Amino acid sequence: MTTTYRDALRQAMVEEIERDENVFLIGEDIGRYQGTFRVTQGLFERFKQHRVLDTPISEPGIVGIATGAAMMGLRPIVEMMTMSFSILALDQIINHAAKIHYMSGGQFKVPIVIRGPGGAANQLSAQHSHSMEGWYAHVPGLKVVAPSTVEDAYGMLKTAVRDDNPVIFTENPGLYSLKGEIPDDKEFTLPFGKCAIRHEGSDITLVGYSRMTHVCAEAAEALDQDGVSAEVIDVRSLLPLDAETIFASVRKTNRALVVYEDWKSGGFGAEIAARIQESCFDYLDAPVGRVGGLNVPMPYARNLELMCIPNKEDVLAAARQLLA
Amino acid sequence: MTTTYRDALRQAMVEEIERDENVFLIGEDIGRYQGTFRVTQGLFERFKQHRVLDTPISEPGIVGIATGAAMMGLRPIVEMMTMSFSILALDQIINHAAKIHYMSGGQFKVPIVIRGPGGAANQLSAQHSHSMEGWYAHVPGLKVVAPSTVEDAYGMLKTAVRDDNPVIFTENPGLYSLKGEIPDDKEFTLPFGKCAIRHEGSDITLVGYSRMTHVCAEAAEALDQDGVSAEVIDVRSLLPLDAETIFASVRKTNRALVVYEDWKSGGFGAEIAARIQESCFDYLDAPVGRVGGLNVPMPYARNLELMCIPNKEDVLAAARQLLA
Amino acid sequence: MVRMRAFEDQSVRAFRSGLAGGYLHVYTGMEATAIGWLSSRQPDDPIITAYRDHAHALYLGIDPVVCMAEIMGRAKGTSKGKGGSMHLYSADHHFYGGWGIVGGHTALGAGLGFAIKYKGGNQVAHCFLGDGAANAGVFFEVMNMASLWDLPVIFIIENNEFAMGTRLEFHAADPEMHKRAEGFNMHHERIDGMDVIDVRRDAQRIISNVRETSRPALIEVMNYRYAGHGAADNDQTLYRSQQEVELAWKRDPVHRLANLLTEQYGVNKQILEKIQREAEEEMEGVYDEAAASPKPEPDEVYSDVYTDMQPERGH
Amino acid sequence: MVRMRAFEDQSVRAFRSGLAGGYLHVYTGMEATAIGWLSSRQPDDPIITAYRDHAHALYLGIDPVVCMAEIMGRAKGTSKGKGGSMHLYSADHHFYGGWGIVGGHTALGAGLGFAIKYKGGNQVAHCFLGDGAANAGVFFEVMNMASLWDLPVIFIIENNEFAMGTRLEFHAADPEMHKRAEGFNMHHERIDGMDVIDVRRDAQRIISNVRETSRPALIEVMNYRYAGHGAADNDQTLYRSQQEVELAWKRDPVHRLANLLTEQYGVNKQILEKIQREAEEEMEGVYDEAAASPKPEPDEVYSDVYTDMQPERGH
Ligand SMILES: Cc1ncc(C[n+]2csc(CCOP(=O)(O)OP(=O)(O)O)c2C)c(N)n1
Ligand SMILES: Cc1ncc(C[n+]2csc(CCOP(=O)(O)OP(=O)(O)O)c2C)c(N)n1
Ligand SMILES: [Mg+2]
Ligand SMILES: [Mg+2]
Repeated sequence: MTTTYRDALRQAMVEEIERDENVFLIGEDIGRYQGTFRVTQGLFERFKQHRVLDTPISEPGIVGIATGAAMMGLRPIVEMMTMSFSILALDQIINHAAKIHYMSGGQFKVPIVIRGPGGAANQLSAQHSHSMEGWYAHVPGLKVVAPSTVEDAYGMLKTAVRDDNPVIFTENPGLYSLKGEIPDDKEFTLPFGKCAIRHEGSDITLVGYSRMTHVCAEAAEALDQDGVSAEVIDVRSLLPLDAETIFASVRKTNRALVVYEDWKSGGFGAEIAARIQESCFDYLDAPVGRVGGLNVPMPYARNLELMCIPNKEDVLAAARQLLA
Repeated sequence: MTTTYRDALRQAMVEEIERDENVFLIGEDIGRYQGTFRVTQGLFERFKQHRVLDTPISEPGIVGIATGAAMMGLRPIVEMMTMSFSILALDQIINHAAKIHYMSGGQFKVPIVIRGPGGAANQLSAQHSHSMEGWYAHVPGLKVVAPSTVEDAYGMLKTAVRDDNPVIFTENPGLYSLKGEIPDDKEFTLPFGKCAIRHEGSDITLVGYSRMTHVCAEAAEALDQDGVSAEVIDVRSLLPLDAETIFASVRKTNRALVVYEDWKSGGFGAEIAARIQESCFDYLDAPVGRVGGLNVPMPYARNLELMCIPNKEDVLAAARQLLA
Repeated sequence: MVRMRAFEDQSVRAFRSGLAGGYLHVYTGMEATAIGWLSSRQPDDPIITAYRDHAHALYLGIDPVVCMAEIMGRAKGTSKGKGGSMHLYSADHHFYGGWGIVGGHTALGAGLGFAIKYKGGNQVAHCFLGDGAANAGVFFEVMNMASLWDLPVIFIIENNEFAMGTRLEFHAADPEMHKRAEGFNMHHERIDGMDVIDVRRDAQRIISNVRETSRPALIEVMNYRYAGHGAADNDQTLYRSQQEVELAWKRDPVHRLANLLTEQYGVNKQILEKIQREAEEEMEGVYDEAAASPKPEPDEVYSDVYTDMQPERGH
Repeated sequence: MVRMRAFEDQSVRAFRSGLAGGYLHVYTGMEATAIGWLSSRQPDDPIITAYRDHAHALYLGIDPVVCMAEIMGRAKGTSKGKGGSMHLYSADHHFYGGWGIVGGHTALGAGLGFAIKYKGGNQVAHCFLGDGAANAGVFFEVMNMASLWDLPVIFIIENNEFAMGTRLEFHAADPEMHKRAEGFNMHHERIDGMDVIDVRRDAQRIISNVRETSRPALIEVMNYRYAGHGAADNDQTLYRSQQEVELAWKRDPVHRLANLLTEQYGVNKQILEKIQREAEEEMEGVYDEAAASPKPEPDEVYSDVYTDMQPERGH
């Protein structure tokens, strides 16, 4: 079936709500208001307040309540209006939800999904444009995924809901209207910890996730025209990370460029780059390159904002330098 | 003068409080109770509540109040009882304090210092043992320092207080009783963004900061005995980062190992490693190695806890592998 | 009030025409609150509010062209175009912003009060927030500290009955939000916010009390927002009826003041019409001037991150 | 109570002897609160508290050896030695911990109430917190939601008059902390916590009311901690006088109950002495057994991070 990223997310939630009575949605303006990005459109009317709960603006409290409920067996899906607001709930996420299973010696499980738009949209300014996935991927006890395709959005959200651990599920706002196919199978799920190869190639490996996968794919097509064959790897799941697939590609192409929207310095791309050179040192014909967001708070003016977010040209320039 | 890391911090604060009437301390149990790690011992009696303020347990509120006060020209030093509690205040730190200068087009300054013990101490368990400096060093608008010596603690804290930007100042609890010299000069300050070479060598560069600098130094001495000459670089300031000094060392030794206590995956050591291989690729005889904390919530049991924190043996093992 | 409203009309126009982006929230319907309140401040009192900040900025005297330029992301804007609609600031006018994280700025507001007290000044800090913001945990933390430490700060809840698409009764266990100060031994009351004269009278009383005692207060001002939550909120029927909005228009503070002026003070209607017309013309001019002003230079992206250095450059 | 107190004596002994590390907080002086309250719960009611959790764990019936083993970081501990003194848990006993971030667990407590309501159960969630914790922002957020959504949860402030070294009056703008529920349209009251019979009577009344109405409540129980904040708190004169502590000992809940039993119920003093002796002997045995039990295997460090996978291994 052809659908959009947004609708695929919604369908996954509908199916999981219907499958398991413990699954429910909780978040700000997700019910009556239909969600600010309309991901939850129609669900309040369909499932009523019991399963689709509007909350006050209280991110720490919302995540904490969902976590406590999860300890008693419920399976909450928390929508963050934007992932930038999850910063307020970080103590609940990383110092409570992520640690309960360990601190209780395995007695309690926390099957909670925290999802929402992450990354820059369109002039939302400095406080609303964060890419949080790199921070989360640093935290043992969490799983962190960032699907780039409609099928992945669908299959990985279903996996997330069925996972017994806290899952951070980040959706780049630029992807919501993306079109794609999903299978007609309510039991369709996609495992975490598997990269996908989006474009095969032999001269350089471009590693991206979320919307940057598409930027990498565009760059790969432009490189094709230059006669350079680029392989595009979609990381999909940052934690667990399928490093082996990346390594296998780099051992073939001998060059790697990691692309991410988050601030370049200290972003998760640094981890990927560090691991590639650790494991593929003898195969590398050039240093592992990185393209990341500019190291500045996101400016409002559109011309400045566009400078901050990596685009095809930035990737091409970096790739050409590695190939030179 | 010979003193301890703890006393040097205190002396720096005393001198800055006396120098500038806008400098004050604020935090939990820093006054009457003398501070949980006794860094502020005696200061409440000496400077009274006006300059040394005990607060309720309200980290977000404390940091926010200090930030607002800083916008009006005060220079607060906020003590976090442990840096783990700064997680509650992250929204105030990274989404307010760090962005004000930029968002206001340079109209407002935020001369605030947030300091306290960061990293594992002794069986404080999962919720109290965080190394936060890597996260902070990812955030443009913050400066982040992690001094390892008594002199640095003294000189860098004075610099931090005089800086017009928000500074995260992290103190490993294992360092408080460290002894060392400080100059007899109230105007002594140490600039941020300069690495220090703690041990010269020519065969491998060990890069560390905070307490791990000492672990590297121990390892370097053990390597000396093996006839291997290791250079130990103390990063001191993560943001700004003096990458050039690190690069210069690696170009000499041709091998690098980055050591940090934080969880290995996604820690700031990944950024350092990524940068080294980007800039020194042609000089490297082995991949840039990393030694980090185990990727698990900190366990309580002492035998498990000790496994998590990198020690001399871990560094030696990794160094020998790179040298092999 | 008519200038504010005319300004907001132009800011919405900027959004519609694509000259402004992101989130843009207008103050239409709530004018009596900001004007009544701010007209009672002392000129050097620090003021802080959330993202619905155009009215406060204008009233404090910031040049409307500079505000509009900011909203359009231009170099001559209050923040050189880096802040946008939600993040207006002016140190010269003691305007401390302009903030996007709901509730977050209330801590800064308490900090302004803290600095006043620390320095021994006689100002009062005025911190505006929404009804939705009064659910944020940090707000309670700072109410406690403000009271504990006798900070001269007033928290003014602009209760427009909605937090985005969530009606007061669905987000507040007790819709009388001023009662939240009860547990902190802090003065609190609810006042009407649709009549600018009433607001001014109440504000004068409350502010001078806070200034004298250095005891903080929580004031809930009841008003209503006529526009959608933000300029992109295009289906208000999701959370309120057309009827309800029409009924609320009957309480329009601009009309109310106009009626008062014509009926009680015998002001000629034509004068009011002239004021209205002039305001509209002024703000059209403001729009044009801002729209014609230059965008920030590319290298501006790296400036103002720090006071004394630049961040690591490049992708 | 005497078992609890004897257990705490042994846990302090473990700390002093180096068998326990980190932060260790004993409940001595506050026993009437946990016992009076928990004796009134329904057996399947979920319970949650902060780091001062030994007493709650013991009263709920968790084997003292297993608790002590946890405190000593041993494999047979409640959390296999990975949690420690602050993080005792027992799913079997509906004991949801044992938490170290002050105030953070109150959100989880509200979540327990949420789950009860969602599933249509008739339990009540009991969430204990300290007076210091009642200043944490998240606590207010969840009070609001608990009331808004009619969650069957009771927040019990164990007000022992201190948050570490900070006295109540230095941290709370209004020392009657129960009033903090006032703004949330929630039942609140303050009760005495030094007499176990009184606590039990009040708890029964309050709990059955919450169970019937599914309306949350905030109860402030006044007690006193005789010990230092934690086992490492070795200079209590910094924040209270010897005199004050001695005076508080006069209200000792253990003595109070003993007096009641001997004077009103004619219980023989020797019986009480025997109970005391037996408790001490039992807990010495507990200490020895826990101390003799094995430490966790090294590979345990990687287990229980996830339910279904291991993290990336190695340094
Ligand atoms: C912490 C946080 N959560 C959510 C949002 C998204 N958001 C922006 S405005 C708003 C509604 C706020 O309502 P209120 O405080 O009443 O102010 P009003 O818009 O009515 O002026 C929400 C939920 C945000 N900006 N920050
Ligand atoms: C968020 C946070 N801030 C600070 C601390 C350090 N701390 C541990 S216990 C404590 C005092 C808490 O007092 P209270 O809530 O009254 O509980 P009591 O110890 O009296 O039982 C503090 C400040 C912490 N654990 N978490
Ligand atoms: Mg509102
Ligand atoms: Mg207490």
